[in-house]
Amino acid sequence: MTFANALIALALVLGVTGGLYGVAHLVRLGSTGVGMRPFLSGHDPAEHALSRFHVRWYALTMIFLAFDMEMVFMYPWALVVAEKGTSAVVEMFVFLAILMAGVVYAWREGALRWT
Amino acid sequence: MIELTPWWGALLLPPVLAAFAVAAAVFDSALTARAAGAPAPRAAAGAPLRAAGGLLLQQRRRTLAADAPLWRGAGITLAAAGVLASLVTPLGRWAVGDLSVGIVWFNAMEIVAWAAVWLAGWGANSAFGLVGGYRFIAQGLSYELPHMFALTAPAIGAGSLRVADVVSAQDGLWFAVWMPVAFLVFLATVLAMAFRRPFDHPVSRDTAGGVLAELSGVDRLVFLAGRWLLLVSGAGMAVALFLGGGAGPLLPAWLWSVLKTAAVLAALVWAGHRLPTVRMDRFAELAWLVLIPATLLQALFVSIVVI
Amino acid sequence: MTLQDYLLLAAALFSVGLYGALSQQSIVMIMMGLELMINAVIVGGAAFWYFTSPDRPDGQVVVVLAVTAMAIEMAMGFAVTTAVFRARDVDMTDMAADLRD
Amino acid sequence: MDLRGWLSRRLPVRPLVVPVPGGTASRLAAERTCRTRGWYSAASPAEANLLVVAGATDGALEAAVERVWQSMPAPRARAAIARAEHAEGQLDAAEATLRDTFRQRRQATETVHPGPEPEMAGRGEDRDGLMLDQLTVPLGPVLPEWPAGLVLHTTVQGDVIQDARVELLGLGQVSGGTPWWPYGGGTPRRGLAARHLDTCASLLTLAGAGRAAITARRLRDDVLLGRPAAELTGPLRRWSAGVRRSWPLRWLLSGLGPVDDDLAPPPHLAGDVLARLRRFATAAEEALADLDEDGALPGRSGDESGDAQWTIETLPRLLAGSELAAARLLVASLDPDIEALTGREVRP
Amino acid sequence: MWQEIVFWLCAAGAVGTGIAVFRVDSMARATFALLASFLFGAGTVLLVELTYLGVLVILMMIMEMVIMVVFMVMYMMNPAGLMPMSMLHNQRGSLAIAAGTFALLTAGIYLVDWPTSRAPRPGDPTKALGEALMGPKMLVMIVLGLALFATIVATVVLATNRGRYDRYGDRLERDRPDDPVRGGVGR
Repeated sequence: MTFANALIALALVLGVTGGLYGVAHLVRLGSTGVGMRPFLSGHDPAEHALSRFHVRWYALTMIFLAFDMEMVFMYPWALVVAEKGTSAVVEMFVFLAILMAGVVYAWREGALRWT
Repeated sequence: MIELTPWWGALLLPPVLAAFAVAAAVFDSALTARAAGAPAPRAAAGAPLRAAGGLLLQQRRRTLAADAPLWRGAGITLAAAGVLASLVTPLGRWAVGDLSVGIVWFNAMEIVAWAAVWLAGWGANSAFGLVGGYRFIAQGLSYELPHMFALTAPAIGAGSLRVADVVSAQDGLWFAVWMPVAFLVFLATVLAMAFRRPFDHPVSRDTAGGVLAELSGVDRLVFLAGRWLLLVSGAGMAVALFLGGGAGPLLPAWLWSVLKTAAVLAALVWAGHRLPTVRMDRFAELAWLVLIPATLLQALFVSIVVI
Repeated sequence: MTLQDYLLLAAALFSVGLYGALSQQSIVMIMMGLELMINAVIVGGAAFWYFTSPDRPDGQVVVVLAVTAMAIEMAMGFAVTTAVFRARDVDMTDMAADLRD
Repeated sequence: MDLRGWLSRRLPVRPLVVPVPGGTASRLAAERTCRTRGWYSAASPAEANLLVVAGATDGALEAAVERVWQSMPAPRARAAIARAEHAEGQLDAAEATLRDTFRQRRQATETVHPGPEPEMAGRGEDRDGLMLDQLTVPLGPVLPEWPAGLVLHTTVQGDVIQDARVELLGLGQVSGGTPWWPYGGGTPRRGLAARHLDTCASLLTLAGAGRAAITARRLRDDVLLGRPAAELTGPLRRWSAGVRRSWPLRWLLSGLGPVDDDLAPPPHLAGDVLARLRRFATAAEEALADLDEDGALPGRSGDESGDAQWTIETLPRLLAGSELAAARLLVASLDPDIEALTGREVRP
Repeated sequence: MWQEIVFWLCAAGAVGTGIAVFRVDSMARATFALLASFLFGAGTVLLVELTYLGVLVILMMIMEMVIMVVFMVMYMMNPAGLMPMSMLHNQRGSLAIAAGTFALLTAGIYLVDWPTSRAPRPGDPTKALGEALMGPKMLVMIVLGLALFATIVATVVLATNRGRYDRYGDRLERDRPDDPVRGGVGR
């Protein structure tokens, strides 16, 4: 039932968006401007912007990947914490403490800052 | 207590969200007009609808060597994610969808915004758009974990990931009362999720509108509508998880939900007007070293109360 | 929708991933091949849980393990690629074969 | 029912104001008119539908404005404001052309003449050891919240500026070689208060503090309109206290773009972006305190050519290695007045 | 009945986008084709009533693919596929090996008679997973926790260019780290 409702809502959103594109096509003043130059304060672009972008926080992505996997365990843990009692709480928070130790180590190494 | 609406309920979901989005946009432009001393703020009430009309009229643009399919898809994906995020949020007694893992579904739908905003920035083949798109991913990496722990706290409190159970578990006392840290962090991360001010660095003016630098016409309209819908869905989920959904003394349940969501939306938009734009090279450390331990302690406190 | 269909899908995904991992030169593309294989493991694990032992949680634990292993593999892969790129200034597996330092 | 006409009559106007050296008066007039009419300025040509050129343009500046005009989507209108008094009239005329759908449709079919074809980006060294692609990003004449006439040709890797080269455009246009600030704004103290408020307004807009920036612009316009000092001190003191005591601004701007002493900066440009913002806010307050006397001028001295010259020379050193966002805040906090340089021969 | 249709749709989609990952030359398109393949895979997992794991795969895979695209665009030769170039080697061999494994696996699938179980389905598989992780499968969680900690340390060691000795001086005596960009906490 939820699956059907989700599909109906999605179909309606795509329909409305299509409708907007249709109305825009109807009332358009001119055809889509093709080959426009990107905005660089009035200058012509010297290179394509689609290049190897030097991201400054790549260490943050790796720490995020590792820490995020902890969430995989936390969601089912949230269901059973009421029955399992203190042992589940202790286990999960030991698990979290280990990962937080990793994050503090990364902070000391300067990985949370932009290079 | 929350029962599933039949199929036509799903048809009502996008219009209700759109109504909330327009109301929030009107409130936002009224605030800006009052600050700028422009003509009567009442005239600003029509500004968002006039702006939408203007965007419909505006000519669309495609930059040179742009990745057009991915770029156009970004706006539509953002709008779809904005609507699907509140599939499981109950309005009063009705909910369009009822998943046993509603909270995880809401979390998954807002992550779609990461891909959509990056694509809008990357697809335009423009330096400012690229910088804006990457800023949003840095923002995502910083706000996501406090957000997840803030979502987990009510789940622990209710012992279930189903939003209906979380709402019914708040009969006695609303979760916002005994999970204040999780509530505040959740509201802040809802602003970050919808890249609204103060977390609007990806679309800020220092890079000529960042991700929005090359978007015009109906593509821009769909993208901005998606952004508003995401904010409305976040506010709706905040009401369901922390403010007891439809619970309230006199008025019918759905009216309580509407009032609470409107109040949360107004608070979020108002907070946006008060705070400067937060840059991520400063916020990342704050999020990882202050917000994550705070929400973890909140989760610890909640789990101790629960066992 | 039988166990064989699911395993067929898993096998197809696995072999596409294998093709990708073997035919690509850049480390990052090889990782994408690896991930397609882990996608196959996820679909296979879910199928085994549903069809052969729904009462025991082992199938689900396999899927959780696969998701976590994929994240760890990605994080380590990117760290190695960054280290190789910084040292060797290239990300091609052929040229990076002599990882001496 | 002509939907196109109905929509274009209700279209909100989004102006993109292009500041030009020698056109400060018309820029201020244009900004005031747009603000009072509730037209919020656009951040990029894709969002704009009204191009307002405040002052006379020539040579390279004209070419830049023309390229921005080409990349603006229809419906679009253009207004060149040579003198401040004509601002109201020309903006009304431009708005009329904007809402005239027949002319917009004919205009929209113009062909866009393409510029040179960009090629692939090249690689370059970087401070963190990864040799990746570098883009040349000119922070040029037509950019919101940017000093008039200044062009910075920067090589950017990721979002960090590797090196920057300064170029000045449109210097020939400054009428009679006398800068507008601070004497153009009535008495020198009133002009100086407006000058500080203008710098704070653009810096606060870039820092994202929307309300404080709009209030600064309203106060600047009131000061320039000649409203009595008694009326302005209350709101100005509240605004200035708000800016100085705002802890988010302190957390975000402290330690950004530091100017240390070996660069021998003029006294009021020393310190970091936060120090300069606070100094200008207090200077605006002091200049307003005794508005119509001629005592010592706080903050920037009357003659700004020294500041502008120093800024032009040290900008490349200051910007090398700073991020795009930090660089924009740094340039907005220094805010060199290019017009002041016309009195002296220019050595970028 | 509709489950059959949805299953075959998802299966065809997953394999189709999987092949597209190595056919398309723009890195962004390759990564989002891989994401589409994962989403179709998650669709099949949802069909098998494992709602938590299905939605979890959607959540985790979108995040990982966005991070993957960051690195794809950072290190690949021409990230947007504007310059046609081929990054393949010994295509023939790998195609043969892949086809061989596929044939082998399919034969195995159809020859082996898989055990089928009549055991009762648990009401809420997620709760079953939770109990398992807390009970008998606790070892899995703790071992993975340590593995994640090791990953954080290893990635920071491998990827960062300046360690704590560059920031705080050789004997860690400096109290203010000299970083190119200041962070939000501390100096």
